[in-house]
Amino acid sequence: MRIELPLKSFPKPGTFLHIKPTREGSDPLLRRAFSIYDYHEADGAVEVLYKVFGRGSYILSRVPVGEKLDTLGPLGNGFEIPDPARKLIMVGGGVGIPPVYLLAKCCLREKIPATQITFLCGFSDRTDLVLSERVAKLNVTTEISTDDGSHGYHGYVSELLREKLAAGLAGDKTNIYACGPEGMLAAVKRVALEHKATCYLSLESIMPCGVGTCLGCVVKKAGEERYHRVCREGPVFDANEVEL
Amino acid sequence: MRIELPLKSFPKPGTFLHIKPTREGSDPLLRRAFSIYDYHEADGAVEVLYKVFGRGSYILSRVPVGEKLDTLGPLGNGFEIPDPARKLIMVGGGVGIPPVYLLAKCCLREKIPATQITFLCGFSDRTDLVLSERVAKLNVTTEISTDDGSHGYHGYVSELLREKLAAGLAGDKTNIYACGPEGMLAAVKRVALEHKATCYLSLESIMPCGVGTCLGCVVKKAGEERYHRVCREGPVFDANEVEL
Amino acid sequence: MSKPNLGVKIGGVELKNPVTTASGTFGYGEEFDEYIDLSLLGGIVTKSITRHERKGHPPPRTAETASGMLNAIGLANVGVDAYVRDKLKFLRGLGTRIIVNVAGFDLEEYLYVIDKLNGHDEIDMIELNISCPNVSGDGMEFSAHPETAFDVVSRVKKICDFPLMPKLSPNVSDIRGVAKACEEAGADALALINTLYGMAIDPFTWKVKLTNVTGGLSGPAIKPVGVALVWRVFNTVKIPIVGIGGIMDYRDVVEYMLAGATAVQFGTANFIQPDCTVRAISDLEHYLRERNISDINELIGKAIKI
Amino acid sequence: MSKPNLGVKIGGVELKNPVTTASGTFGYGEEFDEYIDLSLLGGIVTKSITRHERKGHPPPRTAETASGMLNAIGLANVGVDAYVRDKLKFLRGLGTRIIVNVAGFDLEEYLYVIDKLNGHDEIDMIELNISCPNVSGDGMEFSAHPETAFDVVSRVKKICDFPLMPKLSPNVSDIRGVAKACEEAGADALALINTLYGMAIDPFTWKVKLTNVTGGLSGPAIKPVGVALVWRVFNTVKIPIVGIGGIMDYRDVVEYMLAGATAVQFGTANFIQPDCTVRAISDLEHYLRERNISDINELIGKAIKI
Ligand SMILES: Cc1cc2nc3c(=O)[nH]c(=O)nc-3n(C[C@H](O)[C@H](O)[C@H](O)COP(=O)(O)OP(=O)(O)OC[C@H]3O[C@@H](n4cnc5c(N)ncnc54)[C@H](O)[C@@H]3O)c2cc1C
Ligand SMILES: Cc1cc2nc3c(=O)[nH]c(=O)nc-3n(C[C@H](O)[C@H](O)[C@H](O)COP(=O)(O)OP(=O)(O)OC[C@H]3O[C@@H](n4cnc5c(N)ncnc54)[C@H](O)[C@@H]3O)c2cc1C
Ligand SMILES: Cc1cc2nc3c(=O)[nH]c(=O)nc-3n(C[C@H](O)[C@H](O)[C@H](O)COP(=O)(O)O)c2cc1C
Ligand SMILES: Cc1cc2nc3c(=O)[nH]c(=O)nc-3n(C[C@H](O)[C@H](O)[C@H](O)COP(=O)(O)O)c2cc1C
Ligand code: FES
Ligand code: FES
Repeated sequence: MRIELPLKSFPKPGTFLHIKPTREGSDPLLRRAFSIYDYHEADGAVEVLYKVFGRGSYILSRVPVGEKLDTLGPLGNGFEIPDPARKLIMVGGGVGIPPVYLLAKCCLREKIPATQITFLCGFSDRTDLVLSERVAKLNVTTEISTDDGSHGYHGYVSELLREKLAAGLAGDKTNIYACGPEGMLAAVKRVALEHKATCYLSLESIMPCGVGTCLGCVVKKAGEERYHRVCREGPVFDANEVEL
Repeated sequence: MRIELPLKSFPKPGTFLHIKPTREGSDPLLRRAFSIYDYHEADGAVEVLYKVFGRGSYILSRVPVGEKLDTLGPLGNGFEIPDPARKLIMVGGGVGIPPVYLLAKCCLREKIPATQITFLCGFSDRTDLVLSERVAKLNVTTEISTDDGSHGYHGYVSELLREKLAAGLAGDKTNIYACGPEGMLAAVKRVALEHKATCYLSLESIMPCGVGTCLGCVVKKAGEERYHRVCREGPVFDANEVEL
Repeated sequence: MSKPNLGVKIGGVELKNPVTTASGTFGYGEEFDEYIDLSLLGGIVTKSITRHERKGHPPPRTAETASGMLNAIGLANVGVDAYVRDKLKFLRGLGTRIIVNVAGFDLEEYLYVIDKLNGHDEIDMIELNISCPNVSGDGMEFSAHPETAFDVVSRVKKICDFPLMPKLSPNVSDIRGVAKACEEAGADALALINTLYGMAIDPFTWKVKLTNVTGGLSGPAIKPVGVALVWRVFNTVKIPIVGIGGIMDYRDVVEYMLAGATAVQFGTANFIQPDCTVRAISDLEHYLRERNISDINELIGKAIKI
Repeated sequence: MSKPNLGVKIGGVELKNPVTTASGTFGYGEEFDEYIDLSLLGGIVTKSITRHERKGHPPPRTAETASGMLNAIGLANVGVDAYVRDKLKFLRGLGTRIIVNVAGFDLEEYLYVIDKLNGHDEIDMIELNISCPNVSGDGMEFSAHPETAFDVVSRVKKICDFPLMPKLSPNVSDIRGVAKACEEAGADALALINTLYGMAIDPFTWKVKLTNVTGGLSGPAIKPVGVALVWRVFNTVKIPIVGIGGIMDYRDVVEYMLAGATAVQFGTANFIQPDCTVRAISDLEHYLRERNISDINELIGKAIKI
C-alpha cells in the first residue's frame, strides 16, 4: 500500500507507521503498526507492505485508492546504518521482510557495496513469495527458504542462516538484521550467538498506543525482571537486550 | 440508492427495508429502516431514497456502487390501495416522501385517475427539494411548501393541507396519506379530524429489530395505555389508532 | 469423521445443542418462525413474565451505543395467565426446549407466577430473572446481595416443578458470593449475564435517550464482561452455567464455553441477524469437525492460561 | 460573543478547562510533549504510583475488544521515591494541574506513599485509586464496599496535604453507598469510573488473551456505564465529580457534564488520537459559542428527562 505522507528525508529503516483502519464507528478501535517498506524521494511518498491477517488489515485492504488515511509516524527506534567494514546478513520472515528491505536499500544508498550484503527471505510456503519481489531487484545475494520446501531452500530460514555462517561468512565479522515471527527471531538469535555474530532484531507486539505511554507492547529485558517498550525503545533491539 | 433485491412482485407501498450499514466491526451495531421508494418491474430492483443524518446514513452514502448490502425486508404493514371513488391527498415531509410517492405510483398503476390525486410535499427549506423530483413526474397535482417560504407555499405543509380542504376538497370524501416527522404527522392528523377526512400515517421510530420482537419501536395506542409496534402493526396506521 | 455431538445438559435437561435465545430478544418465538426453523435451536427462553400484564415504558425505549444498545422496555409482557392460555400452545409444538423466564418485584410475585406455571409440561425449565428491584425490600436487585438471592431462590425452589436457573446481574461487587448463594439455595443451573446498568444523553438536545433515563446495556460491547464473570463463576460453583452477553456468532459461543459455559444465549444478535442462531449451530458443527473434536462438551472451561 | 468560560473547580482546585487525562493512559506526560501543548490541558493525572517500583505483568498485557480494549498492565510504575525524584521535576514546569494517582494493596501502602508526596507543592491533588484488591484484607477491592472505602479514605484524608479525590470502581452492587461513604470520609471530589472487569479468549488457540487472565475494560464500549454511574453519584453526593469512561471527543465531554460531571478524563482515546484532548478543548469552546453559553459550568447535571 502506497501512502502519500510527505516526508522530507529518507525514513530510518525499522521505524513504523501507526495506521487507524477504522474510518467510521469505534470498532475495531486501535491503530495497527506497519513497518515502512519503501520511500520515494521524488514525491516523499512512503509505502507499507502488509498481509491480510484479521480485521484491521482486511479493512485496509478495502480502502479505495485516494482515500485519506489516519496515520501516525514514523515511530520507534530503527536500524542504525552499519559500519561498511562488516558483512551484512538480512533475514526477513514473511511480513517481516519490509523493514529489512528498507535497511538493505539504505545501506546501498550509503554506498555500502552490494557484495557485502546477503538477503535471506523465509516463508512457510510459496503463497507469499511476492513479498520478496523488491528484494530480488536489489542485486544483492538473495536466497529464499520455505518451511515446506515448495520454493528454494527446504527448511526454516534460521537453518539457512546457520549454513551461510558455517560456509565461510565469518560470524564475528558479521552483522545480522532480522524481522519476522517471534519463533523465527528466537532461532536467529541462537544461531547468531553460536557464531558470535552481532544481531539486531525488529520485534512485533500488540501496540495500542505506539508512542510509549500504554506500556502494553513490552518485551522482557534479557537477564532482568524488567521490560522494554517495543514501540519506543524498539522495535529494533540488539538481540542480547531482549529475552524471546 | 438503488438496491438489486429481486422482488418478484410490486412491493406494498409503506413497507420498508432494514439495512445494515456496517460491513466491518460492530459499530454502529443496528440496522436502519428505509421506506421502499421505487420499484423497477423490469429487473425487480428496489430503490430507497435517504438523507444523510448521522452515522448509518453517512456510511451508506459511501458504499461503493456494486457492493453487497445486508438487507432485510420488505418489512411492515404498508398502505392499502384506496377505494377509487375517494379523493386522495398524499402528504410527504422531507424523507417522508418516498413511501407516499410509491403509494401514488401504485394508485396510478391500479388505474386510479391522476385527477383524483393531489400530492403535497413539505420541506423546511429548499435544500432538499430533490426529494420531490419523481413526484413531479407523476403528473398528479403537486404542490410544494417550505417552512421558510424559499420555495412554493410559505408555511407548514399541514397548513397547505388545511387550505386545500377548506378550498373545496370535501373532507368526508377524502383519504389523506402522510409520512414525515412526528410533529408534521400530528398536525396532519388534527387537520384531517377537523375536516372528517380519513387519514393514514406512516410513522418513524427507532427500530432495533424491525421484525416485532424487541418492543423498542412502539407508539402509544390512542385512548388506551397500550402500545403498537411500529415495525409490525405499522409503520402505517389509521390516524385514529395512534396517539402522537 | 462422524457427526460430532453438540448435545449438552443443563440442570438435568438435555439440549440438542448449546445455542438458545436470550429472554426479551426473541419474544415468544412467533416472530422468528418465518425466518428460521425453530426446531433446530437448543432451546428458547421466552420474555420475562410477571403476575399481571405489563405495558412497559413509554418510548423511546432503546438507544444505540458503541458496539451495543441500551434498552428500557420495562418488562412489557402479557402476564402469566395470558401466557399460559395463549403462548404455551404455540411453544408446545416447536420441538425445542422451552425455558420460561420469570420476573417479579417481590417474593410473592415470583411464587405466584411459578405456581401458575407448575404442571404445564410444555415447560422444560424456569429461568429466574432476579435482576429486578425488590420493591418491597430495599429497592436493590435481588441478585445484588448473596442473602437476598439465597432467599428468593430457595423459596422458589421449594414450590417449583421445574429445574430452576437463576439469571444473574453483572452489576454486583462479587458475583461469586451471589452464585454460591444460588447454588446453596438449590439452583440447578445459572444464567449470566443480564444487561449492564447504562445511560446515554444527546449532547445536542441535552435530552436523555430513554424515557426511563437509565437502561440495560447489551451487545458486543459487554462480551468481555460476560466472559470474565462466567469464568469467575465457573471457578466457584459446580452447577452448569449458561453464558450470555454480546454473543454474535459461533466464535463467541466457543469463547464462552472455553470460559466455562455449558450453553449460551443469543440476545441482541437476533435483532441484527434473525438467523444468527441457526447459522452458529452449523458453524459450530463445522468448527468441531475441522478440529476432530467429537463432543462439544470437551470445550467447557478449557481456556488455556498463558 | 466574548470568550466563554471553560474554567471549572474540583475540590478547591481551579482547572482552566474540564479536560484532563486518565491515569495510566498518559504516562507522566513526557511522551505527549511532542504531540500537544500540555499547558492547554485542564490537568494531568499521572500513572498510579505505589510504595515500591512495580515492573508489571508479563506480556501480552492488552487485547482489543468490540469498541474497547482490555488491559492488565499490573500497575507498572517507578515507585514513589523515583517519582518524586525524577518525574515531578518535569511536571512542575508544565503550566497545568498535576493530579497524582496513588495506588496501594493495603492501608499502610497508601499512607506511606501519601506521606512521601506531602509537601511537594508541584502537586495539586491526589487521586486515590481504591480499585485495588486489599491483599491484607478480604482481597476485594477497597471500593467494593462502603465500609472499606470509608476506612481507607478517612485514614488517608487525615494525613494528606492535598485535596483528595477517590477513584471509584464500576464493579459494585451500589455505587451510591460507596460514593456517600467517601464523601463522609472527607473526600473533596470523586473520579469515576475505573475499568470494568473483563476477559477475552481466542476461540481458535483456546488461549486467554492476557497473561493475567482477566483485565480492565475501557474505551467507547463502557461509556454508557460511566455516564449512568456519574448520573447516579451526582444524585447522591454534593462534592464534584470527574467523569471517566469511553470519552473520545467534546461530545462525550458534554454528555458526561450533562450527567453531572464537573470535569472529565480522557483515557484510551489518547492511544488512538494523541491530540484528542486539545482538540476537544477547542471544540468545547466552539460548542459553547454556537449556543451562546457563557460558562461551561451551566452544563453540569442539566440532562433533560423526557
Ligand atoms: C512494529 C510493527 C511492525 C509491523 N509491520 C507490519 C508489516 O510491515 N506488515 C504487516 O502485514 N504487518 C505488520 N505488523 C503487524 C500488524 O500491525 C498487525 O498486527 C497485523 O496486520 C494484524 O492485524 P489485524 O488487524 O489484521 O488483525 P487483528 O484483527 O488485529 O488480529 C489478528 C491477530 O493478530 C494479533 N495481533 C493484533 N495486533 C498485533 C500486532 N501488533 N502484532 C502481532 N500480532 C497482532 C491479534 O491478537 C490476532 O490474534 C507490524 C506490527 C508491529 C508491532
Ligand atoms: C419505517 C421507517 C422508514 C424510514 N424511511 C426512511 C427513508 O425512506 N429515508 C430516510 O432518509 N430515512 C428513513 N428513515 C430513518 C432512518 O431509518 C434513519 O433513522 C436515519 O437515516 C438516521 O439514521 P442514521 O444512522 O443516519 O443516524 P443515527 O446516527 O442513527 O442517528 C441520528 C439521529 O437519528 C435518530 N434515529 C436513529 N434511528 C432512527 C429512526 N429509526 N427513526 C428516527 N430517528 C432515528 C438517532 O436517535 C439520532 O438522534 C426511516 C425510519 C423508519 C423507522
Ligand atoms: C430489548 C431487550 C429486552 C430484554 N428483555 C429482557 C427480559 O425481559 N428479561 C431478562 O431477563 N432479560 C432481558 N434482556 C437481557 C437479555 O436477555 C440478555 O441478558 C442481555 O441482552 C445480554 O445479552 P446480549 O448482549 O446477547 O443481548 C433484554 C435485552 C434486550 C436487548
Ligand atoms: C492501559 C491502561 C492503563 C491504566 N492504568 C491505570 C492506572 O494505573 N491507575 C488507574 O487508576 N487507572 C488506570 N487505567 C484506567 C483509566 O484511568 C480509566 O479509568 C479507564 O481506562 C476508563 O477510561 P477510558 O475508557 O477513557 O479509557 C488504565 C487504563 C488503561 C487503558
Ligand atoms: S504501544 Fe503503548 S507503550 Fe508501546
Ligand atoms: S423494531 Fe423491534 S419490535 Fe419493532
